[in-house]
Amino acid sequence: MSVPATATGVTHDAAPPPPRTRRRLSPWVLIAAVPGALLVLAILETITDANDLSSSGTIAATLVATTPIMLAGLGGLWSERAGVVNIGLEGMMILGTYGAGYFGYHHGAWAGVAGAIGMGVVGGLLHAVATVIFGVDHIISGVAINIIALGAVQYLASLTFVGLPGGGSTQSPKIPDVPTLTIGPLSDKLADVEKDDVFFVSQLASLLRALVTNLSSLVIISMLLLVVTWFVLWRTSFGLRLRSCGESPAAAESLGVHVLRYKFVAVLISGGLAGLAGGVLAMVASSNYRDGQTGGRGYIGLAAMIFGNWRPGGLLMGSGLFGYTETLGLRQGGTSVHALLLALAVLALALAVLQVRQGARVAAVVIAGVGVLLFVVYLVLDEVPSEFTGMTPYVITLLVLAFASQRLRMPAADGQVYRKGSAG
Amino acid sequence: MTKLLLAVSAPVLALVAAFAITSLVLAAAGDPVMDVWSQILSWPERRNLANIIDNATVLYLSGIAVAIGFRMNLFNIGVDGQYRVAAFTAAVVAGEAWLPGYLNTALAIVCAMAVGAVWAGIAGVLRATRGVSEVISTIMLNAIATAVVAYLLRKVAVRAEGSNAIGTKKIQESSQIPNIGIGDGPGQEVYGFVVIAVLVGFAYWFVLNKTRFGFDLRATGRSTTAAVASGIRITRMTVAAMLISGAVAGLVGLPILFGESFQYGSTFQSGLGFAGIAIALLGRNHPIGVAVGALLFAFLDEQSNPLQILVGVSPDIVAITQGVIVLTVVISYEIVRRYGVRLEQQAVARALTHDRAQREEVPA
Amino acid sequence: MAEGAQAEAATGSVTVRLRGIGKRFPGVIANDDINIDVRRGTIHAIVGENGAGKSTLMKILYGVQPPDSGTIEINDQQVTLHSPADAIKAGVGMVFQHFMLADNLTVLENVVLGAERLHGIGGEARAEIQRISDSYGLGIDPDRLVEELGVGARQRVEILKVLYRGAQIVILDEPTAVLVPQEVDELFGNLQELKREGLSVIFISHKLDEVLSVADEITVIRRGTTVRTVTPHEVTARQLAELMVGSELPSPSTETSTVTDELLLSVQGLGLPAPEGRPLLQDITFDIHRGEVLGIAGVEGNGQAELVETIMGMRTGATGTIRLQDRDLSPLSTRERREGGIGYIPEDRHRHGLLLDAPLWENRILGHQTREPNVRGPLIDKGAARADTERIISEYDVRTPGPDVLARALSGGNQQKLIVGREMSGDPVLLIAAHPTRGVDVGAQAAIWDHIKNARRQGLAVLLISADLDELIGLSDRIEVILRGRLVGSFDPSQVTPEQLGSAMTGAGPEVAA
Amino acid sequence: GDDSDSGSDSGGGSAGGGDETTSASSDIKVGMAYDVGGRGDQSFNDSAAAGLDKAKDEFGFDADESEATDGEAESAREERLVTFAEAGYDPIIAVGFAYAESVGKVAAQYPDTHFAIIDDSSLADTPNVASLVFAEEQGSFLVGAAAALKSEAGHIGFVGGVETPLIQKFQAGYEAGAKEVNPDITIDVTYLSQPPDFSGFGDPAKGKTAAEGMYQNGADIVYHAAGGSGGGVFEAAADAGAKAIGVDSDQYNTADPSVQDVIMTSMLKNVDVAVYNYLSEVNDGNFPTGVTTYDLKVDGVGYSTSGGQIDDIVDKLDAYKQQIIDGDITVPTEPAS
Ligand SMILES: Nc1ncnc2c1ncn2[C@@H]1O[C@H](COP(=O)(O)OP(=O)(O)OP(=O)(O)O)[C@@H](O)[C@H]1O
Ligand SMILES: Nc1ncnc2c1ncn2[C@@H]1O[C@H](COP(=O)(O)OP(=O)(O)OP(=O)(O)O)[C@@H](O)[C@H]1O
Ligand SMILES: [Mg+2]
Ligand SMILES: [Mg+2]
Repeated sequence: MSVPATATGVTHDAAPPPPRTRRRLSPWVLIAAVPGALLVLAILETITDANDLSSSGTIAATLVATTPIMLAGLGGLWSERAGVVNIGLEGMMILGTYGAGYFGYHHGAWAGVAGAIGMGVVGGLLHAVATVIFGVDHIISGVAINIIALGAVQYLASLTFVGLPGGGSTQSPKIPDVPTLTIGPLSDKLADVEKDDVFFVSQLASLLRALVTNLSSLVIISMLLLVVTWFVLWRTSFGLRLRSCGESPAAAESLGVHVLRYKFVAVLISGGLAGLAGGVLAMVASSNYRDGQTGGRGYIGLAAMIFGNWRPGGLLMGSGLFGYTETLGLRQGGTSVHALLLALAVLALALAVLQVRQGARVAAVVIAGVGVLLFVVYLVLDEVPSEFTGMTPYVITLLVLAFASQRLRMPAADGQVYRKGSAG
Repeated sequence: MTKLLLAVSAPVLALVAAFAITSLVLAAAGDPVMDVWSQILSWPERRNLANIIDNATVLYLSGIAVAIGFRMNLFNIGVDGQYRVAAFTAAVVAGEAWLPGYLNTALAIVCAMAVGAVWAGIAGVLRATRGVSEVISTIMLNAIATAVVAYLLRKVAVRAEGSNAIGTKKIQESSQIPNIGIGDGPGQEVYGFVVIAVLVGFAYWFVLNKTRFGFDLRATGRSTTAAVASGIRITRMTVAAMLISGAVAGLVGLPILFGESFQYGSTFQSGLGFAGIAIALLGRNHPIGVAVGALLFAFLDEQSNPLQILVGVSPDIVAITQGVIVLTVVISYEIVRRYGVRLEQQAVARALTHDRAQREEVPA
Repeated sequence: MAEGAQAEAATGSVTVRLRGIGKRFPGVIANDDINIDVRRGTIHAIVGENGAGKSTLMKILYGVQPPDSGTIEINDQQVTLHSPADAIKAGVGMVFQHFMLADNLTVLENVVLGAERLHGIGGEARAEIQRISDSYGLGIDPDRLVEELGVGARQRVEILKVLYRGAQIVILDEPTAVLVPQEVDELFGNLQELKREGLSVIFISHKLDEVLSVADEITVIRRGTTVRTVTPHEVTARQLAELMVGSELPSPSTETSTVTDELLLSVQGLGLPAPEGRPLLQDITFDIHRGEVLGIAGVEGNGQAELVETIMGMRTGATGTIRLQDRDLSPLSTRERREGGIGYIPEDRHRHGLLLDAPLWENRILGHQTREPNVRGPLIDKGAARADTERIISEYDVRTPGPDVLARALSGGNQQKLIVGREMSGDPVLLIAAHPTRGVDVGAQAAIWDHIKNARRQGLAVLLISADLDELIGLSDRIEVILRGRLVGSFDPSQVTPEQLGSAMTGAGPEVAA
Repeated sequence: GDDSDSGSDSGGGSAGGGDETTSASSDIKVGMAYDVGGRGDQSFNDSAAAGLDKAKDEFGFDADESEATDGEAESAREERLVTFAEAGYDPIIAVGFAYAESVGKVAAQYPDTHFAIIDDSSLADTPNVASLVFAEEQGSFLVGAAAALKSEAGHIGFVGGVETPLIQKFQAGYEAGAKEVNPDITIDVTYLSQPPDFSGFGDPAKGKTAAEGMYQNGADIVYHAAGGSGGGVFEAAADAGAKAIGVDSDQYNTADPSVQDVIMTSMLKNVDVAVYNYLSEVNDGNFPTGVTTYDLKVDGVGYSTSGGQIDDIVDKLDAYKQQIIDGDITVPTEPAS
């Protein structure tokens, strides 16, 4: 029987002719997205009784919740751009949380960061050896790494953390904090503006305030890494070669690119980023290693990357959407999510109109139906029950993917095992 | 003959490698290597054997559910959510006892399969009509399943006096599936559901290898484009494959439900879907292979359980072994496969040169 | 011209000297004691049967695979090529048989990849590409995505890649297989240009007349060994073919017409709208009768694939009517259409014709999943399918040890014969054959032509799509030319020349009313 | 792991265990089966371990331990108990209500072995099982009252780890206590996950986000019953300059110094006391059976005063405590809504 054939990502089964235009988000869309989103939130806060949708607390927490997912997705981006599917992100992230806990506790905050990255690289190394050198199916290797990482970390924790103050077999002692950035006077000024409740202006102020108050240096570094990734992959020859390994490794090899070497490096970097994701989770989002802490965020990162069409900007939007809705659910879930229902309903109805204009009647009816349903739910309920607020991010991700027309495109050779000498 | 030898040598090689790596880890950590292995590799007692078979039954169903998707290049990460909604549904239906005796059991099983199928079908339809990757959608649906089941469980739950666990109504005795004794002592019996699992395995093999539908499914998995050209409707196959995968996923929790817990509650075994992925990969989607994988995982789990008590080593070590086995197995299979392909090409080449030699002779 | 070339060749110094090259693959000797001299400023052709070892030799010269024995000298320096990077450094450039382009990257990115040191990856590189494109008349826009380009343009991008690296020795492996005559002429024009600049060109082709017209020297390879090196004026195509295979050069020739009055396939006003831009097909109308072969000529990418896929029911959203034996096909699925008697030889056998990792007998079932002898009711009848595969293997001369071998293990020609055999099974009334002999050697080609002709004699209707104009002219009873999704001309094959067809295909020639 | 060193050498010879200890010695072997997390979880398993350690020191017991893994099969729990029973451990203590089924079955199989189970009283009638349960709602009532007394904003919060009936008991008591002091008080409630997803007990990031939301929404004191996620609640409190209430053990003593000051008090659930009491009875030769409820009356639950932040209201709290003991106040075990 065949080795299990596997695929992740989006296929074009549904629509055979791939769209011919270039599907690149213009930077203007990204730049306009922030004020646009703020405006929507301002409107929502005016007409519903939700008031936590755009508070600086929500935005700050969103940043923290988004960062590990974004970093995991960034790890996925590196490896998949080089043609290696990385379902082992979760495991590498787990290794990262341990690395942060162990090295952070013993040698200080920055050693923790390095430890997280280093442990992630170890996971990446395993994946690279298995997939790039031995040609193992990428999914199998990833699944194995997830199992091994979880077992290894639990085993290591019971060896290394038991008996330390505040440590145990399931958690590390507290890890020292990395520095945070606060611009005090500005923060206070902005707090005043935020409180004034001026339409849109307060929202803008709370956004800015979140950025100048207690912003962790790791969050800043992570966001920089996103930009660096974009630059390296799309603006340097190293990046071009790396991407060519994911698009057409045979072509790359025929031009003298050492395909396996690039794939190997990409998977190592991927592991390092996923490890850092674990590190941020352990050091910024909380302050120690904790068994089971990742809670599937590696998978979410992978989903955010696919959502973002294997591009940094899209990834940021995907992970941001997830982090934001998760944060809302955990804070004043009932009212905030209730308000979101209204936004979703309006969005769905608008989309339905768009579909009608494009002549897709069935889709329009379905989407309009969902929109009306959401609207009815909004009217009937005063608050969303607590059991459901927790699932908001998952539902929204699913809805957005289902409704946003599918124009995703994964690297052409993603997930394929490449052997040296296959050119020609 | 050589083929058989190769096929056997691959997994043996893999196990040896996995054991070696685990031993290294143990030795590095300063744990007693030999004690650990003598516990894990000791012949299990009757009741442990029963536990191994029981757990393997559950893992097997999960592995088959995942394998069905894999056969069509669909990565159903969502077995976890599917079996959860399904087991809950079965527990509620069976607990309500609308029908008498085994009719009630049958109804519950059918409902479980239907619900599992629907839950997976959502991902199938989204993929077929909207092109949403089933990888993402099933991850999301797992989380949604958790929330929905938690909500509904609280609505229908009954709580035994003095207990902190909540669960659905107990299934009456006449609807429980009797266990099969493999000895006389306590605990020496296995789930009656094991028979159903074997049937599922057989059906999986039969449908996939012997029917037109199975051919279509495998063809789609091997090449979507060739499948389309041959007249297979991919969207329909996608939905069908997800429905079937989900229906089998719906069975995953049922051996436990009808053979042991008789209710669905907050302590119901979780994470079975993810174990199923590893087992399907280990068994290379083959009905027998998956069974071997399930037995192996169940064996390791069972034998490592008393490690902490008897040897003083954390049983987490076995998770490392399991993961390593998944890797070493594929690596050794890959090596064997390459070797096999080479053998085959040699045969082709031999036939080719033979032909040519003959052709040369004619004009000459 | 041939004489001039000859004179140059005699004076040109040897830039590539291959001596005693040998290469073995498991069970196959691909190259064995190959000796070739390529001179500066010449075009050196290499010809040989499928599997003779041409591509392998070129991959060795380009550093993709190491030779097992023998030496390579470039400009009198002995070199060891560990990778294409080494070859590029030594001044060798190669255009592969199958394009080596990343579809989702731009032309610029494809060209500069691996050679970023030369001009970076930005504006300077763009200017350089533009310069090369202009000076050789390649007409390439560096910022387009490769997937938007047609075959001819892709070919030129491949050549540009080689030139960009300043190669002195250019290898072209079957560059003309997918080009129309005008494009071939353009290509040859480009090659002459290169030659004048003092470059050496190594050129592989199965089309012997092309080889004779463009090459200065020709080396024939048979079963991995160099048989002889000749100059074009020494030999005829026939003699070359005999050198290659030891048999005569076959050519398709229409015998007495077997066209009947019985209408079989009727296509009326067929259209296929595109999601954006120009429709893929527009107002296509034609009839095919029993015993008739209708040839479709066209530059690749002008709607042939879409036309075939629409008739096969693989595309949705088509307008107009398609009737097969007076039965409306539009509500029918692909499977129902196949059951209705359509045989289908797809253009890309790896993508649409085969399950490469399945045994031959399963490939026999593919596309015939609902029909005898493969199935009984809902069940697969493995025994009968195997037996019928054996029949195809012997009737169609598929070279394989048996029906249980994976399709991947067969060479392209043998894969194609299996597909032809399969599609002829089950008594089709209509055969849709897209490039049935592409990349297939002369022997296998003749066999496939014979099968098509025999079936036609027994009343089969054939829709033949081919880039090989000789094949079209030789087999068809009528030829329609397709351009930008429309049928723009109808020709009688006994009257038309490849050049006339070529100009109609490119829209240059006078249109003939259909 | 090295946590069970004491046990690993005893595995070989149970008889020899007695000679080496000079102080108290005993031929009793205790088997301890923890819930997920095990010894060192800084939470209720740890508390049980503390009780065991104390008894071991004092009475010279031999003891071995084993812990559950996440999402394990019912048979795994059962097998753990059987392994102990087969190896001659008696008594066997099961920590956590998840063991209820298993203890029921195994106790029937080994009628001569004695079992204890914590947090479950469904086996009250089984002759060889002792059920050790706690009135978490009573302890929570007192910290709820403390929160209401200390809150300046009239706005407090509760973060639950996983929404199970057990954790809802904490919530119910807390709300009742707070309302007793101030009927108009606002109480925000958030659970981090829903069963069977038990990640809410181990996700400090979520704990932090939830608590942060409450503080920014105006709450000034947050009580957590969220196991390992509680660390995040303390962090949020420290960042907000507000207060938090710990759970199970006196978390003022175990928390990191950087967040020590925010822990106003902790709700004590003295699992250690229960385990120790049980074992000391065993040492005396009695094997208790039936249900023992550890409530305010026996100081099985309570509140801590380390750090001295609630010294000023101890009187009031003790008054409530007395009222509960006297039965003047009945604390609900399920949340109001
Ligand atoms: N990587 C490989 N592994 C094994 N065998 C190979 C490999 N590449 C080529 N061969 C064998 O070497 C022989 C020569 O192949 P090659 O591709 O050089 O032929 P060719 O002359 O280019 O044929 P064509 O005209 O069809 O392109 C083939 O018969 C094939 O069996
Ligand atoms: N990379 C490879 N690895 C293993 N075997 C190969 C490889 N490439 C080619 N072969 C073998 O070489 C043989 C012929 O391949 P080749 O591609 O040269 O055939 P072909 O007739 O040129 O087909 P096509 O026209 O499709 O290129 C086959 O038996 C195939 O198994
Ligand atoms: Mg070839
Ligand atoms: Mg070739």
